[in-house]
Amino acid sequence: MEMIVMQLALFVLSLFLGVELITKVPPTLHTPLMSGTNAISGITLVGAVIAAGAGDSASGLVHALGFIAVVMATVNVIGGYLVTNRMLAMFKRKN
Amino acid sequence: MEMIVMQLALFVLSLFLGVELITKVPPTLHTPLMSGTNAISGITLVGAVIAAGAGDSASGLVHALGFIAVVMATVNVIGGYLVTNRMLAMFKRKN
Amino acid sequence: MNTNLVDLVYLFSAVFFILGIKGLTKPKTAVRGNMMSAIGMLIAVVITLLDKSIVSYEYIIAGVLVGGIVGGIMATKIQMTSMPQMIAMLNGCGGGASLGLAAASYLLTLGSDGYESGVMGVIAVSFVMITVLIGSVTLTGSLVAFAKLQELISGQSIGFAGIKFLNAALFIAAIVMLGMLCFDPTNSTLFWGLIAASCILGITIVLPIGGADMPVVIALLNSYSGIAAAAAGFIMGNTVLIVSGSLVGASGLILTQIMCVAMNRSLTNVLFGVMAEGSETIDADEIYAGKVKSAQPEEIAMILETARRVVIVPGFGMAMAQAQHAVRELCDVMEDKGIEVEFAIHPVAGRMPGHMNVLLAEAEVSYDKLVEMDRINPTFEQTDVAIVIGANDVTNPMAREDKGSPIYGMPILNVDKAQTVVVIKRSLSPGFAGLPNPLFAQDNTLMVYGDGKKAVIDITASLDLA
Amino acid sequence: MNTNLVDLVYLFSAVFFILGIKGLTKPKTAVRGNMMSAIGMLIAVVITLLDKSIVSYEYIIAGVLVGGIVGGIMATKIQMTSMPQMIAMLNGCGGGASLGLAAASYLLTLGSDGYESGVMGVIAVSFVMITVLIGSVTLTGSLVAFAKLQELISGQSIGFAGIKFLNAALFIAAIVMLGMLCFDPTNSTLFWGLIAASCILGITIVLPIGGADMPVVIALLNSYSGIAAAAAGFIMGNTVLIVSGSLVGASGLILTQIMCVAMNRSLTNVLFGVMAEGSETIDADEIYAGKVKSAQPEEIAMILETARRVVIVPGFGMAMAQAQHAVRELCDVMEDKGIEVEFAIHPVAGRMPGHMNVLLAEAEVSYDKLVEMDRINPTFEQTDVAIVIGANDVTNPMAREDKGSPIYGMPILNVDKAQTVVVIKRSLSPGFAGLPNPLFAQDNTLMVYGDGKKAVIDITASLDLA
Ligand SMILES: NC(=O)c1ccc[n+]([C@@H]2O[C@H](COP(=O)([O-])OP(=O)(O)OC[C@H]3O[C@@H](n4cnc5c(N)ncnc54)[C@H](OP(=O)(O)O)[C@@H]3O)[C@@H](O)[C@H]2O)c1
Ligand SMILES: NC(=O)c1ccc[n+]([C@@H]2O[C@H](COP(=O)([O-])OP(=O)(O)OC[C@H]3O[C@@H](n4cnc5c(N)ncnc54)[C@H](OP(=O)(O)O)[C@@H]3O)[C@@H](O)[C@H]2O)c1
Repeated sequence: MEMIVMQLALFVLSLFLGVELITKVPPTLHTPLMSGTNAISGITLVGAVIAAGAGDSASGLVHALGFIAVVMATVNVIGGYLVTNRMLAMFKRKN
Repeated sequence: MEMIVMQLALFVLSLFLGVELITKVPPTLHTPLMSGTNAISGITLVGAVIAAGAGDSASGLVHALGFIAVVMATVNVIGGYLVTNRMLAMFKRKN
Repeated sequence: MNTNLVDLVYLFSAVFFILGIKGLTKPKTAVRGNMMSAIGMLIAVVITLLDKSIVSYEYIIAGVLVGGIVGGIMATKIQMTSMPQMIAMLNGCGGGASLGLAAASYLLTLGSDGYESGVMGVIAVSFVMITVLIGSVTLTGSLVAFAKLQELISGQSIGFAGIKFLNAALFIAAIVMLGMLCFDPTNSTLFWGLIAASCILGITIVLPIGGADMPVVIALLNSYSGIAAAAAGFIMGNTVLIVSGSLVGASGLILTQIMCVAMNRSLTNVLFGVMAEGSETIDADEIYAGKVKSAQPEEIAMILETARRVVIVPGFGMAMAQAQHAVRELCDVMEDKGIEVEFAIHPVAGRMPGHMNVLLAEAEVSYDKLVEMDRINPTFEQTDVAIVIGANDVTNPMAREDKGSPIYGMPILNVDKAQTVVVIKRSLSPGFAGLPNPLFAQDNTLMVYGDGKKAVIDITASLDLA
Repeated sequence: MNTNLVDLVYLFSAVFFILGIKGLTKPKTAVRGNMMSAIGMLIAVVITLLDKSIVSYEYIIAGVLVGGIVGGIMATKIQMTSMPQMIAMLNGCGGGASLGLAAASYLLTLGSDGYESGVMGVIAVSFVMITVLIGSVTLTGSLVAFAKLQELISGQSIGFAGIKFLNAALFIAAIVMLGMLCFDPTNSTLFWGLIAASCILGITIVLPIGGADMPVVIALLNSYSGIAAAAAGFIMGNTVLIVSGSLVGASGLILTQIMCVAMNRSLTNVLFGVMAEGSETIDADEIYAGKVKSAQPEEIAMILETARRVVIVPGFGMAMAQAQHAVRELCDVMEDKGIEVEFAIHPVAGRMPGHMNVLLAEAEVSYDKLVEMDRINPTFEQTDVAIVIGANDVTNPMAREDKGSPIYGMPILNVDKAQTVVVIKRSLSPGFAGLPNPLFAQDNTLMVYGDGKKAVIDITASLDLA
């Protein structure tokens, strides 16, 4: 229970920090920001990996769900970072 | 132990948040900012109160230290907020 | 491995995410920032793989391979003009992953010891169910948004009169099931019911929203996918999920708000698909009749010939026509002739925030030529020619002048103040807001009808010859 | 009371602190921000008092009464010009409180069960000792800073050649004792030794630093007092202490950095009391001889009479002379005569960041008349008269031109570009940096010798009569 209050504290602080950070991003970078934060939300990959690697005791359905979660999270992560990088590289090229 | 890692996480996040917030404060308000954050550091009052209220089992020295801590923290808190308020009220008055 | 060490490493990776987003606040540091955030991800994943709780690796490896290939191909093949779709798709994957992981964790816990009884159990289950709810809505909502943007289904509002009530009913049903599950986690029928209701809800919420409002929906769903990740973090007691999930949640919310402000509409207004009510119906014919003048590319080239300052105003049509490279060449030719050229960027031009910036950056237009609305507006009076390429609503003077207009109050680019206005579009048909644009009927406006790319290329060719 | 509830309330009060600091980012919301932060404090203290772990209230009530009265009187009686001292004093109290609380907690734990053995015990003790170390240095360091600023002791660098070695030795001794205590927490001799060494260290670190560098020291100690509070939070497992302590820690660090940048000096350079080396010794007589012109207040009034734009440049001397109200009246009289008046605010004018702003705000000068260095510098060429009141280093053109000068590279106000420069100070003696100022010997400069307040009043009177 104590842990949950601490986690709540982390959650609240991160929200504040997020707001402060994001409001500083200039409009020029809003599209890469969207895809970049999107890639970050692929952090669920960490959870998905744990679910998919749960071992033989788990039912087939758990494995299937874990597998799907890993696939989707990986698409999110790899696709998100690569496409953001592609966009940002264009911004850099000329300047 | 797990708690300490969580506390460390809170510490780190708050540092980041502090940096983001403070860099937004305009030079005009730097003096009140100094006294205002100073007042916040008087939050040790919370700890001081616990130490000073430790009950009869504690030695006289503990009570004395607790008392001194309460006095100093209260000076810090009351003095800090009042003087900041005095300064800020001056900024407001004309505008 | 020692769980404290793992937690410390997670903290480390959260710091990388924070530094990454910090990097995104400046074009110069943005690439490095994205890299740092990717490193943070790598660290988090590697330490998780090394953690003792993972027993079998085959599903993980297979999943990462499949996902990596799909994601990699999508990211390298996608056209810059299709970025909104891409983000919708990625977003759906994020939501789906949260859903999958929550469901797997639920089944795992049921399969082993089950949930604790008492407060802790209720809290644990409720986080799982919240993740399921948000994850499902994000998944299906994003897929519908994708389909609309990719024009797999009509971009128009799809639905029927009572769809709001259906949505309300679905939402209430989902909440009730969620509540019941908290006290009876073993009832897996309820669980599948919750997933089904939430998935349908995602679809029926997004279907009635018009295609052009999709970016707002996507930003909002982006925020949801972050919140879902944070909720999953509460399930697993994982700090990095909580921290980075809430960062993403905040990001999505702020982008949503920025868009709404720039369109002068409220979020509810966007979500329920209503435009502000106009007090009068506006008749396009009355505005345009006999007053619209059109011109050929050659004539425009002649006008540009003598101009000293030109402002280019790109809009959604430039993206549709993929005209960004052509525009850049026009800009080069004008600059060769000593003309001062700037681009006026409206915050919601196109179909997502920063859309025009990305396209023009792709065409290698330097970003100091891209000027924000507030800074460029005062300069239109000293501008000889404003070239509007596929922009419409963001230049509509009704937003400034006509109190009865549905877009009244939306900040616009004051293109009409320029000496001459050249508007390149295919017809007189309206833009996203569905309104006629009095700009087209102004004395100093010349319409060039045609596909954006072709028209620009023609103008460039004539100017180059001159 | 339920500890989870207490923790939740602490989180709530941390949010108030965050919103409070957020409020301080705009003059309009600053008062409210300060209020919110005070409310956060109140909430935290009240919930702590209600918490079950408090048994006896007499010491608390006595302490709060004494502290409240002392703090209240100090805050209401202090002159605005003495703000640096006040902050030094408050800061010392913050450090002292952390020290007292850490010591009390140490004795309490020893008196009951003692510290756990193993890693957890070492970590717990080390937080106590870190708090003791930082708290002591903050306490005594701030008191010395206070004494210097209040001129109870000389503002000059006090010390002897080997003081750096003494400091190094003290620091090493403190760290060694700290380390030994972690493994043998019961050795209370070591504990008192640590306190003694740290207290002396605070004194001997600050004594050699010049009085004008005190603001940097105070900002740094402010940061320390925050870190001490955060460390105390780790001792007690208290989230609100950790969060708000680290916010304060960040704030102090950033202010320190801002000052160092504005003075073009590094932090080590400030702390070890060295100015940048000048490559040549500068002879004041050579610069001033026969070139300095002085004038009477009446003559200045005549010049002002015909001016259209005047910029007032306040510095440390205005604070010393308490001339802010007089300056404001001069400004009013000039404005009545149709003269445009602005104030040029250098980031390190005076003796603390924002010092001039506070003084002028006290005299009710509207803050949109206070213009920052970067914005006002380009306007000096269109300025008829620049009136420099008790400022010196921040106007010294050597910083811009003379590569050999110790202050070369420090950004300055380009007062010398104004049509006429009027400098009000008591003599030709140098400012904080100890350097002659070629500005005083310029053709277009007139010196008005005298106390700042009196000189300004005289000028105002003559101008008013004219
Ligand atoms: N950017 C965002 O984040 C965002 C988010 C939500 C909503 N919106 C909304 O989207 C709208 C954006 O305004 P906007 O001015 O950029 O676009 P718009 O008002 O939607 O107008 C785009 C114009 O481009 C023309 N066009 C389409 N294809 C073309 C082609 N191939 N060649 C040449 N022209 C073409 C169309 O006219 P023809 O058919 O005659 O060619 C249309 O009038 C605003 O109403 C805004 O509120 C934007
Ligand atoms: N603001 C900060 O945060 C901060 C922090 C650290 C260091 N500093 C340093 O402090 C200095 C600030 O520059 P500054 O230009 O404001 O001040 P300054 O260079 O220290 O000069 C102040 C001048 O005021 C004159 N003065 C003193 N008392 C006076 C009175 N009663 N009436 C009239 N004049 C009086 C003095 O000359 P007379 O004796 O001839 O009258 C002196 O030359 C810089 O060197 C800066 O680096 C500032």
